[in-house]
Amino acid sequence: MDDSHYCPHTPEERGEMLDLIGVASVDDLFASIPEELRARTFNIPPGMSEFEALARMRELAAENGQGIVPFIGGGYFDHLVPSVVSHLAGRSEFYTAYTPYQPECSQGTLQALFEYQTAICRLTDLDVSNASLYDGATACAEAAMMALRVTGRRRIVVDGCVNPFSRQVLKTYLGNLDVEVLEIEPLDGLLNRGELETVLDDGVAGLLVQNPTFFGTVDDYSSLADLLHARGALLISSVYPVSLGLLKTPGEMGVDIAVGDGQSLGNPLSFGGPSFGFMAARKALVRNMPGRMVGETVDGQGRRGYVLTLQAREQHIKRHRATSNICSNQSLCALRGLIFLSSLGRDGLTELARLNRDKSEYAKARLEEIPGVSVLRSAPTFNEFTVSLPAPAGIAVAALLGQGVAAGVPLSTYYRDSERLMVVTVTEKRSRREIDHLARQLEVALCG
Amino acid sequence: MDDSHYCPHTPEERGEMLDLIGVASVDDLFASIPEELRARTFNIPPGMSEFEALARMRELAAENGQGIVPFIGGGYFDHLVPSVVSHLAGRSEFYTAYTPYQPECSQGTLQALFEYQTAICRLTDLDVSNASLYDGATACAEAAMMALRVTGRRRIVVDGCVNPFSRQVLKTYLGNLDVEVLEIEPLDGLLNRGELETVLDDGVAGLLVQNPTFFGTVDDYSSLADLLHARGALLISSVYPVSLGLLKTPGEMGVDIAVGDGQSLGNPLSFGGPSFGFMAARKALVRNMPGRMVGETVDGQGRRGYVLTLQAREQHIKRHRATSNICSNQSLCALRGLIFLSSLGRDGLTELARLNRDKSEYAKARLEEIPGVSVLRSAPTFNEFTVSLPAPAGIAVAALLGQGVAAGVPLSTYYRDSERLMVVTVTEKRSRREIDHLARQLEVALCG
Amino acid sequence: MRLIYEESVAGRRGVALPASDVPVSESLPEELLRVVPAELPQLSELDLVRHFTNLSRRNFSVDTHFYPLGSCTMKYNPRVLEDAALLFEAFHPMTALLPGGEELCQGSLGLLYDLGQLLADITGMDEVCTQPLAGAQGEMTGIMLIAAYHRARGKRKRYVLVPDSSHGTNPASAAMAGYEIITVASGTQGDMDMELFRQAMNDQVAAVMMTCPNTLGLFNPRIREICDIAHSHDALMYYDGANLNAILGRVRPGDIGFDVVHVNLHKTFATPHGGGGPGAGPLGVRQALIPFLPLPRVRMDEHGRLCLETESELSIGRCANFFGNFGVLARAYAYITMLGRQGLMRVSEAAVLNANYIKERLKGHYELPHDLPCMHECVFSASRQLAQGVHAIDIAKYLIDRGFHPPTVYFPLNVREAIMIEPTETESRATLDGFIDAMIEASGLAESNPRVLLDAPLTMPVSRLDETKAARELKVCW
Amino acid sequence: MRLIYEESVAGRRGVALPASDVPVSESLPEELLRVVPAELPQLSELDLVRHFTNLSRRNFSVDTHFYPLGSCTMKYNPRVLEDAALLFEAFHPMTALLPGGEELCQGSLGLLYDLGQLLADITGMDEVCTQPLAGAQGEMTGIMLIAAYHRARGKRKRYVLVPDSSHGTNPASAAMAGYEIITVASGTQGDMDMELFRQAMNDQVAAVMMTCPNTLGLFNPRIREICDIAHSHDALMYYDGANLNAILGRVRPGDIGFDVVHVNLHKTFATPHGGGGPGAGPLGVRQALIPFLPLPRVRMDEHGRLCLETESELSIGRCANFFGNFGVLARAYAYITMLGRQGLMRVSEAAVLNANYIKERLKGHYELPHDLPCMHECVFSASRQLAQGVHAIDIAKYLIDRGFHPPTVYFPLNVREAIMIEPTETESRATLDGFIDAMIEASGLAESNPRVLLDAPLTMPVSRLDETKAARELKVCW
Repeated sequence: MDDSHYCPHTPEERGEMLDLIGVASVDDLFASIPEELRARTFNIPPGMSEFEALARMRELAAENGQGIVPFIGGGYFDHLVPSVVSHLAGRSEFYTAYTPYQPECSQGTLQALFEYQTAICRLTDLDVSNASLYDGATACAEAAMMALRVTGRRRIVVDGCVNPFSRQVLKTYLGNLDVEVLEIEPLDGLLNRGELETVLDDGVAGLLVQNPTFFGTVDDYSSLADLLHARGALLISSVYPVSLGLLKTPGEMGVDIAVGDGQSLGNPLSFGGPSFGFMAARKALVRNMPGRMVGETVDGQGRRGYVLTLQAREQHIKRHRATSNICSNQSLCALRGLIFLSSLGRDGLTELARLNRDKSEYAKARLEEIPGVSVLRSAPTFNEFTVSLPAPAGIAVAALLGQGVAAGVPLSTYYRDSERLMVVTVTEKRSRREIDHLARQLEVALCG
Repeated sequence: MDDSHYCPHTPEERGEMLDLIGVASVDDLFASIPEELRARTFNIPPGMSEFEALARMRELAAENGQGIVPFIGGGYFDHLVPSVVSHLAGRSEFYTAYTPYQPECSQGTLQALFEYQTAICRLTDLDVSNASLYDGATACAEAAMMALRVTGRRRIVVDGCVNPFSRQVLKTYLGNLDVEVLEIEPLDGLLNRGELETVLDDGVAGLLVQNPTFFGTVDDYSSLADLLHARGALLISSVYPVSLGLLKTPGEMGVDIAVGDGQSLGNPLSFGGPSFGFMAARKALVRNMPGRMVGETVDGQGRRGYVLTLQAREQHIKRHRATSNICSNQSLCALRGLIFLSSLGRDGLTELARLNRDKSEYAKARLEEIPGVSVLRSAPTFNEFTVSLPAPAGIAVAALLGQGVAAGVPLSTYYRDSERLMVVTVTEKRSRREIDHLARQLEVALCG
Repeated sequence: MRLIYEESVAGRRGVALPASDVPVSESLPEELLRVVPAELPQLSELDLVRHFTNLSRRNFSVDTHFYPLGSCTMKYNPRVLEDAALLFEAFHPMTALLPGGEELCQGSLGLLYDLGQLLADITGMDEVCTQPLAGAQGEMTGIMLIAAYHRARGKRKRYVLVPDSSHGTNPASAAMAGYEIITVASGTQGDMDMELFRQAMNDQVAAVMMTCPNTLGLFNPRIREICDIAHSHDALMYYDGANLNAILGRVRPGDIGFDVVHVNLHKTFATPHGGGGPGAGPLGVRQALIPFLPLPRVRMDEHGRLCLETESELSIGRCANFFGNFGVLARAYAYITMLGRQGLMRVSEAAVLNANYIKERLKGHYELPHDLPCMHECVFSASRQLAQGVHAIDIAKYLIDRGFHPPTVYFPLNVREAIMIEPTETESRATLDGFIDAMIEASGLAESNPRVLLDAPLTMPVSRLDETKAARELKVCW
Repeated sequence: MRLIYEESVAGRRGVALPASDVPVSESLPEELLRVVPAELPQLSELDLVRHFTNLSRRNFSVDTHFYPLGSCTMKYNPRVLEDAALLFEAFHPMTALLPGGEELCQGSLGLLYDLGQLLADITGMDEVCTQPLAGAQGEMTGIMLIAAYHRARGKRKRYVLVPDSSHGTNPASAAMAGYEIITVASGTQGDMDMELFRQAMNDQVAAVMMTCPNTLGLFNPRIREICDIAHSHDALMYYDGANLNAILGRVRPGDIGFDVVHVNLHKTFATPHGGGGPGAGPLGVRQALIPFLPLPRVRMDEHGRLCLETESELSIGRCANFFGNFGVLARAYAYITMLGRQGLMRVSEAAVLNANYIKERLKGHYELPHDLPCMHECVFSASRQLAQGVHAIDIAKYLIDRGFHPPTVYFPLNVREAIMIEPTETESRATLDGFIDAMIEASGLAESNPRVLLDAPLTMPVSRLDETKAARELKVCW
């Protein structure tokens, strides 16, 4: 086998190039590196052909459990992905391009991102969107930092119903800044509004909520917007984009900044990434947004075109005074999101959301038929709901996992006094047969 | 679910278009079809979404035996396909274009086919190639008909060592023409040259041989070329293109027309198709070739470009006097062949051929270690060889098939007095471990 | 663009092969070896990728441009069909022919069987053979079946009759099956002239090959009469399925009186054309012809298991290596499964609607030889434009500059300066309107500024190419 | 090209969803529902495919054009990496966090663990965390680890020190971790001026962020001295891995004295850039920093099984949802596996060879601020051309017309009119020569006919765009 993988030069070419440079060997090109700074060891195993590497990857993939039926979410959702998404996003010209810093030869990426931004604005009913962030969790953190910047205050309030991973990331992001993060413990799987009122004061920069919540409950935060705006604070909502096929939008609720994870929009589960984070906001906040943004303009002949704009916010211009350190975002995943949304279209997204809810409601009813099982009914739900079991949820989940069913996410890891609770997720991909099977298996596990 | 799959019109658009046409309904557009000619029944089941259709296809695929290790050929070979092949041939612009009848907007396909023709000429050491035929078997038949046309004679001689499927197709193709097909029974897995001399006379248009033969034997037909040419007949050789990384070429042997199946060049097994047939010939025969052909030319500004040429041979111009009825060929598969050959390059193809032979020789040695098993050694072989077993080959093959190994192709279906013979194929994809496993399993099946 | 051979550098390596895990074998005898290696291109994987990616960008295609190529049915090829076909890529066809092998191929054989059943229902035939590798091979196989049928009944007929508007493959396929061709001129509506047809028919005619709707996109209401006349001479009726897109679910060739039908999966059933193939041309036949079908034939046994019939006394033999272009068949199967009954009917409705829309909107600008409701395509003539020295080809080339693949020109042969437009059902109205506008502008330019048409195309990597030079100074290998 | 919203037609449907197999549920309360559906584009699948296919054709990319973008390492992305990543698409990350779930994720966790080991060996670090989602996040996470480290030792330092030639992400990331930035001006060779560096260092400096080779493509032979000085102030050394492509197998940041390193997989390890992401920025650290790494952390237990550490007192927490951009990590893993030790060393050799070749051939035509052997990239200045009123950007735009993606211009900031060229190891000599010729012609045109440069590009769908208008009349949503 040949070990020159992807390095094209023949020995003759290499020789001629070295002659032109005026050195005797490739090693001479590294002469500026003092001997004592050279690598002490370098123990990477020998290489192999693409066929052997692919075989090794296949072996690794086969070490995972195969065909597990997921009734779990946790921020990632097992949704259908139309074939067109991968085929189109996989076009070489999208795939192997860099950030569109040279707009004339990057109109493909730029127009697509402009269309993406528009789709996010329409989905959330907000005015402006950036061209994507890393993921939903970091988008929450960026939104919190944005609220701190906009208000010049030093306190962020976070609803405990927000996805615990998002809350952890937010705390990590803010951990070294001179700011306070205040969490409100959930009440019946909902924001404890009483508790909120006691902590709201003029030091609060913003409140982060989530809809639907980590418990699956659906809420209307419209009244909170007024409450916060009256105090000069911002309302930030993390949303599950598929749910916006049905649910009241951040814009309708008066939310200032909406964020979320775009995995559910045409990105595969892929063991947790890549996906993308989105962020939309009211127009007034646009100059405080992090991340890239594409704007429309014209060329010298008046032809419409697209460019990266407001770059003065960004790190490559503003350095440590930038709105964020973010450089690479998740363009390709955002493109997948755009293609996904465009392939379903207006009515398709509504239909998708309905399917999710219908399946979930069916599962709710089936699970409630099991003796000792009850569903948390403090609020309506979308495609996730919280179930109370007559035994520790962790044990039941572990038992079903052995049968190839991921029955739900036990809450005890994330909330105290929740040993018997778990959150069940039911997307449009789960068939009636699979739901019935879940109910049967769970009944067996619980009742023997 | 919506049943308008891929038909874009909204009801409003349909209405407006009908108005413009001046009819009241779509049914009116079919008014010219008399009632009594309408379909009596139409029982296709209801449609479904792409997701459901794909699920059904997955179920079907799962009904096949999975992971069977193939030591079989029969004209199709389990070779490695570099990732680039599918990625590049899958480019929409290649995939969804038609035959390049409008050359200015089809230079992609045309140049690729010109490059393909060149690759086939270089592979076979012949002067001209067409842009592909259906498959290797029909290419044999087309070559035979070409020999009949060129010589104006009415007899074709076929070596019995040629793939039986190719021989059957040839006989079917020539079955309704006023010509004779004469088969020569193999001798020790080789052309019976003595027999050949007795049938050769001035009525013979051509002789079809194959290299390596269906038995795996490798021969040099150089002397036959002289023999045939002396009688005004053509020598046609069917070749396995991967073997041309090592073996003496049709051109070197003095062959007039070389044909073969291109599946082994970057086309998946795909249960038998699509692949492509190739055909190369001496320059003098070019105007008698069937199928499309791409030629180089210039535009008005002297820029180089490519067009379909010698179309006067073809059915859409010449109708029943055409060199063949072929219209669609297998362009995309030929493109895969070109990409495959280009990705390996000159030295890569040689290396690939060596790997095949090395693996096959190793397998030969291993199988011969089994008591009662012997290998046909009348001639050297490339990557297939004939094995004689101490029991009926069909029974042994069926037994191993149950273990997930396709051990070889029993010859009794295709040749008389060959109950205990089978042909074993060993490509570069078969690992030493798989070969050892084959030997072990075969020994168990034979010796208990 | 440079040829890949011009980019080659001696000694450069592309894709690496796996290391060998077996000993190096003894060399073959010198006389069996090739003297020098084949001079295949030597380039890096990146240069290879760039070459073919950039090459692809020099093509028009359905995915990039409207492609209203008459008689070719360039409809959208759903992407999901590619994913579906991929599922079957790893299966070796020879497995099915081993002892006990059919059991391991129930999925693949099942697909072939089911597809045959679906196509039989669509065409109104008793059995469909999926082996033919393209439409033309389907035709040839069909005519061979007809010959075998007559032969089995002790007859050796001489002729096959085709209308002058037929696809060139019809007479060519019949000739390959050993028949002489009788061409019947068209009547006023582009169909065979009934009088001439009657005169041409005789007991030596083995088959009449037709397509319906015909090549002008018109449905011949007297088609049954033609069938009856043919049958009265013991000739069989052959249906060229190229135009099946017009009549899905509304007309079945079998119901009309046809005996043999081939179907172009890469036309009607949305499998991609691939720059000229692979296609697939399944063949439907009436009961009486089943014994002659090529082998191997997929059958269902009494237990519902699929098996292969590999021997049959009456079979014409074999027309391809294995079971046809399976990958193409799998795509068509997935397509039919998705669309279902309603979806297929919708296809023809929309295809016919689109063709009539174009016909109506353009008929003020171009000569329309037959102003009748058309089916899935319509045929204009550039005869009016010819007065300004503008030919159909000039209009075609101008359309390229406007971002449209040209329609078929100079076919059918029975229309002077023919422009044959088949929009298919998958095009939206905005696309049709854009094309119509460009056609109208072309017609205007023929009056006002014909030079623009004669010089077109100017926006492509090459302008009009010298086809005479290509044929005279033949260079088909670099 | 029209926007997809301009192609939308009310009521048109794209991809169909499966039929429901469950009852329709009761509607949600009115106040929880959105009033009108989101006005997403409504178009047919064909129009969708055509839109995005044609959009893609308006991009330059590695697969179509040479893309010598300095500091971005636009090397060839082997196609096989896509096939490799596909194998893991179906696995739900939450599975690993369920009770008993780790057992079902041994393949995915194993890949993460192995990749960490490989990267640790490449960088000379003790452990590598694969969670950071991009280089900049790796940086931020790294600085947070440094802060946690100091804090655990009872120190709260104030500053992070960066050279003025650093990537903008360096100071921005440090600022997000709560530090104030001290920028040190460059000396004659583009590295920090040693005198200024010594003056700037003090015990309140938490970390020094550097890249080596530096942004001018030069390797600083005094780098260890810098490390020693920093360590003497109890500051940690941070290595920005953006330029790792230059030194694979030859220099390991850990061996030199760096404490924290991030790696850009989408640069050095060939994962595609995707028009600006996703990337991945794994972070390597020395032993002392391991306790502070983000969670969940993949560990191997005593039985060789992979498990997740989800709780740790000292951890800085979590910097992403799950385990990082797994799909990107999988591609990089396959790449490293394929290349192996020799292959990786060859990468740097060829990358450095190519950069020096370009440097030598162009230095007669463009000002070369630092005429020293460079590493994987070289930085010119258009200062000579400026005399004719031609700026670096004009040369960049001219290259577009010549079919080359422009190099990076105006970075690094310490070179006036900078033109930063990084050819990478995957380009063949013919491509380099073509680019060099175009650069030389640009320099000639600057003398003879600067208009051509100032008006470029002319071959693209748009010419130079009004960026001021874009920012002033902000329109980021249609």
